[in-house]
Order: sequence, then C-alpha cells, then structure tokens
Amino acid sequence: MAEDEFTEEKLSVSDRLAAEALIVDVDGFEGPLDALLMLSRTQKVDLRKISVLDLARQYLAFVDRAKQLRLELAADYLVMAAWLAFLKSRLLLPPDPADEGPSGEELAAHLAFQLERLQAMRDAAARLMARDRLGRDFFARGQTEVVARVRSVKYTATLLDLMQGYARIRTRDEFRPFVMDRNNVFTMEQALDRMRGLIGYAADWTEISSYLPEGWEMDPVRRRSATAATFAASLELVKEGHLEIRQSEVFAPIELRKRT
Amino acid sequence: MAVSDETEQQEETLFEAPVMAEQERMVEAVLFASTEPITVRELESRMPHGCDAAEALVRLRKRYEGRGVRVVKIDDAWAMRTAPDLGYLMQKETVETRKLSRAAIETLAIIAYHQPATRAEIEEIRGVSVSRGTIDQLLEMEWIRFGRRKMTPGRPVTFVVTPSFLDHFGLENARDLPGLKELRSAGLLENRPPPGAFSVAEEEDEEEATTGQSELFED
Amino acid sequence: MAVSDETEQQEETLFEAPVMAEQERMVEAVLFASTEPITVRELESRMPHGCDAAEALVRLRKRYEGRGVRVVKIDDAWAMRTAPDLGYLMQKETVETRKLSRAAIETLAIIAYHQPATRAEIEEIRGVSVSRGTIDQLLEMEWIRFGRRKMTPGRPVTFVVTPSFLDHFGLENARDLPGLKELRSAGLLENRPPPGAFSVAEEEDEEEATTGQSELFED
Repeated sequence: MAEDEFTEEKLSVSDRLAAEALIVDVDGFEGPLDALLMLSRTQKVDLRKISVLDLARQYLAFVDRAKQLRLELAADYLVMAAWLAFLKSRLLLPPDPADEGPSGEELAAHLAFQLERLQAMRDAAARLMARDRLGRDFFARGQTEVVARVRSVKYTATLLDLMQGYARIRTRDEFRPFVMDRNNVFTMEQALDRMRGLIGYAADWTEISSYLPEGWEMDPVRRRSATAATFAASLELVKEGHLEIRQSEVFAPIELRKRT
Repeated sequence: MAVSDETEQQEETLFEAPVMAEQERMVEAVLFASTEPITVRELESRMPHGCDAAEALVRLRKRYEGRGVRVVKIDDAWAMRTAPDLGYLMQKETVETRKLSRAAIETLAIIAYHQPATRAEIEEIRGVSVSRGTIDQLLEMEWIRFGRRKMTPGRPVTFVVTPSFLDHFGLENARDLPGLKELRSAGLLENRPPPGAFSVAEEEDEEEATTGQSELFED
Repeated sequence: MAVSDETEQQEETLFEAPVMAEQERMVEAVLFASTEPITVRELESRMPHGCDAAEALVRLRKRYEGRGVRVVKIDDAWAMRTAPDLGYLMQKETVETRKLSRAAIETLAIIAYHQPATRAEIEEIRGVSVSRGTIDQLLEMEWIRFGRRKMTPGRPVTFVVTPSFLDHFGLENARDLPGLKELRSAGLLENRPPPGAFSVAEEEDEEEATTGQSELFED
C-alpha cells in the first residue's frame, strides 16, 4: 500500500486538474465509460498503451472531487468507481493463486478494449456523418415523373383452402337442426304403431326384416334406421306380452311371432 | 489567340469562370435536382460568377439528343424530361395476389367434388345462391369450364374442373381429392354428424366419383 | 452460320429484345424519372421482354462518369444522384435533416458497423443505456429497421441499417462503410465478453457475431 500512496501523491496534481476539468461538464458525459475515455486523453498516449492503473486513479480522484463539491453523481458513476477501486487493488496486489476469477491484467485489458472500441465507434460515427449526404451534398431527381400503376390481380387458393371450404359446407350441413333429417329416420313410435297394426297377422315365425316399412328397405341409411326402430318396437311389444322373439344363434336372423 | 491575351487570361485565372465542360455539368446537376423548370437567369445566379448558362444549356441539350432523357424548354425555363417515346416505361405493373373469396372456394370445391355439377346443385349444397360473378371468376381463371348439359328437364349446363385447376392444386385428376373420410381424419371435419346426413353425403360422393367423374375423364 | 439458322434468326427478330443502346436509353429514362432507387428486377419488369437491365446499367454508369449526374448503386438497386462536388449549387434543394443527438449518431454507427446489433450490444459498447427515443428516431427516419431475432436466450430483436441509410450516406452496401476493414482487423467489431463472464449467451453471441458480420464479407 506504501507504493500506492506514493504514486497517488505523484499523480495527484494532474489528477486533480483532470478531475476539475471533468467536473465542469459532468452533465455532458454519456456515462462513466465516456468519462473514462475523456480522462484517458489526459494521458496523451495511444489508447492501446494506456495505463489502466493511472486511469483508475484519475477516475477515483474525479469521483472524490465530485463528492467534495457535493455534486450528485449518478449511481452508475459510483458503481464504476467501486469496480475501479477493486481493479486498482487487483493490479497492485500480487495475484492470489487460490483466486479463480480473472486477473487484474485481464480486467484491465478488457477495460482498455472497451475504451478503444468506444473511441473507434465515435470516430466511425464522425466519419460517417462527414460523408457526402443525400439532400445535402448530392441530390435525387427533383421532379419525379408519375409512374402509373397498372394493377392486375391474381387470385389464388391452396388445396387446403379447397378442402377446408368443402369441409365447411359439409360441417354446416351437420349443424342443421336434427328435425331436418327426419325423413331418413324411422322413429320407435312409428315402428310401434306399425307393428301393432301388423302383429295380429304374425301367427308364424317371421323374420324381423319383413316388417320393415315400405320404401325403407333399399337405402342403407333408411334401412338402418328402420331396422333399429322396428327391433326396439319389437322388444317393447315382447315386454308388453304381445310378441315372442327368437334368434337361433349369433347373427342369425331375428324372428317374431304373435304370442298366443 | 494573341500572346498578350493568354497572359491576361492566366492572370485572371483565379476569377475566371469554370470551363464550359464544367458549366455543363453544373447545369445538368441543377436541372436534374430542381423541382421545377429553371430560367437561364436563375441558373446563372446559382453558378459561379461569369458562367454562361445559355451556352452550357445548348451544349447539354445537344449531348442528350437521342438519349432516354431530353433537355426541354418550357416557356422561358429549362427542364429535363424523359424522352416521349419511352413514356410506356413510366408505368408499373403490379401483380397482386389475392386469396379467392370464400364463396368462390366453396363453389370451386363443390364443382371439384361433385362434377359435373349444375348451378342448382351447387346452390343446394351451399345452401345459398351462387352469384353470377363467382362462376364467371372461376371460368375466367380457367379453373372450371362448362361440361355437358344434364339430361334432366331444362337441360341445365354443368361445370367441371379444368386441367389447369388440377395443375394449380397439384392433382393428377379430380379423383385424387381427399374424400370426406380423409378430411375427417385430417381434422378438417370436426363434428360427427347425425348418422343420416353424413352417410348420405358420402354415398353420393362415392356414386359421383364413379359415374360423374369417370365420365369427365373419358372424353 | 448455316443459312437455315440465319433465316430462323431473322424470323425471330420480331420477338428479340431491343438493341443494347436502346436498352440503355430505357434504363436512363426510368432511373431519371425516379427519386427512389430501382432494382434490376423492377427495371426488367418495366422494360420489354428479354432486356438485360444489368448490362444496360453498367454501360449507363460508365456513360455518366465524370458528369453532373451519376448512376449509383444502393444495395441491389440503382438510382441517379447529382455529383457530390456540385452540392453547393443546390442550396435551394437542400433538405434540412433533423439534427441527430450524439447518442443517436453513435447508436446509428454501432448498428451499421456491428449489424445485426441488439440493444444490449449497443449499450455494452456505449456504456450507457439506449433510450427508447433514440431507437425510435432512427426507425422513424428509416435508417434502421428490425433484423432477425438473435438465437440467444430471450431471442432479442436486432437492428440493421436500411437501403435508405445507404442511399443517404452514398454507400453501395454496408461493406463500404468507411474504415470497416480496419476496425475489423483491429478486432474492434468483435463481441468480446468481459473476462470471467463466459456465459452461454455470450458464447452464442460470439457465434452470431461471426456469422452475421462475416456474411457481409462473403460472396
């Protein structure tokens, strides 16, 4: 620490001056990195050869001075000060072999890189803005001619659109009120009515299919509905004791006859 | 030119007007960038002292002779204009791709699935009337065409899909269109219909596919 | 060449593209009439079928060399612009560009040189946060636009410069930015993570940086 004190003394005059200069336009800085870049110029060397240790001292002096003058420094300036104080100690103390973190030199090199990169971007920005510019140094055609737009519309659709379109129509059908489809549905009530009328003649065993109403035998949909209704009606009539029902084996024809 | 003249000229170099080639460049740039025709007087007021804008204009006009752009005089002012014979280039053709309307897609789908389909059939399936415009649009796009008249009272015209329809949708023939079962398994038909409605449609489809469509591909 | 070939060629003459001199006139007229850069594709869409706008452009550009007006390339489009040395004649046409803040200028430069650049990268380089207004202003001026999202955690948006940026600064493409090569070889365009902060995100960033930026130099 003795050495630290000594160098601090040695730098103090120029540091104080730099700090004073900075304080004048502390509001003009765009953050601590900008302030550091400004401070680094006082070293009057290539940014690549900058002494980060000196820079850290200069910055800490600047923050001290600001505190003495009771200037409000934004939080990020103080964060940078804390980090530079840490960096300074890293740079001055012999490296701790047990410490796994980056070395002081690595941290310093990165800071130097950041400063160099910021400076490079500022130079690039200045060069960019100094270029010949449209509307200032060179110009576009002043009097443009109207380009007539001839618009032709091309309609398109995908197979998916087509399929979805078709599906939509079909799905819409399915949402029709159920009653709309009754012309293909033979209800159990209808079947019961019909069977009650016919049952008196069923003295012998007769296949249930022969009881299907006329006009319902061919169309598979109608046949399915009529068969189901007729079967249900038959069971009802069996339950009521008017009818007998039998089936000789699985899937064999179902037969009916009047209960005697 | 006399020697004395030359000396005089050299002495005056600092105050001399730019050479004519340079003046021509200036006039060219100003005419190009100006939003309106410019008079000789205005040109000269903008150019360095001693320039002869009128002379530069004459040269510039000559230079642009026969080119895509011309130097023209409008009243007492000058401007640059594109050559009149190239006016046709001043229009821009934009092709806008638009999705077919829902009505057109549905009509097209019905024709594709049920062809040959009459207008009455399309309307029955869609449940709404089909506008003349929709059919015309599909005809114009050459996705549908007239098929044979139906042998039913009134002999209505029918519509069928065209090879360019198949081409656009990447189908070899209309039979390649996915059936209702496939539509359902692809999740395009989500609700299970009452048994009647659904199977009737499917039966019809099947029948159409064997009779109606094979008819189409025979001729 | 066989006689039959010649006959064939003569027969085809009707459908042949116009001669190159004529194509040059066409390109000249179209570019002349437009303030906005025009792509080769658009030129060709406006010219008769079979024209080679790219070749006509090369010839036209040569023809205008050293003149008051120049043919310039901006990205993949072409435009005519007055020669920069004559800017002083055009005070009347000068457009007052909104004065950009230092923050905006630096942000613009960082985006141009590091593109695609995320807001975090801009902030890392400048050492301060980038205000919403700065980015908005640049977007509004159409000098920057959103690029692809970065494939790093959070998928941050990136910013890239636009053709209007290139047009404004007289650049043919982003590779022509002044000093780009030097900055690159000095390693100043690298996204170097701070020591001890080797997070996954940073590694990926680096990868992105090399693909994104070297893209500019390839081809």
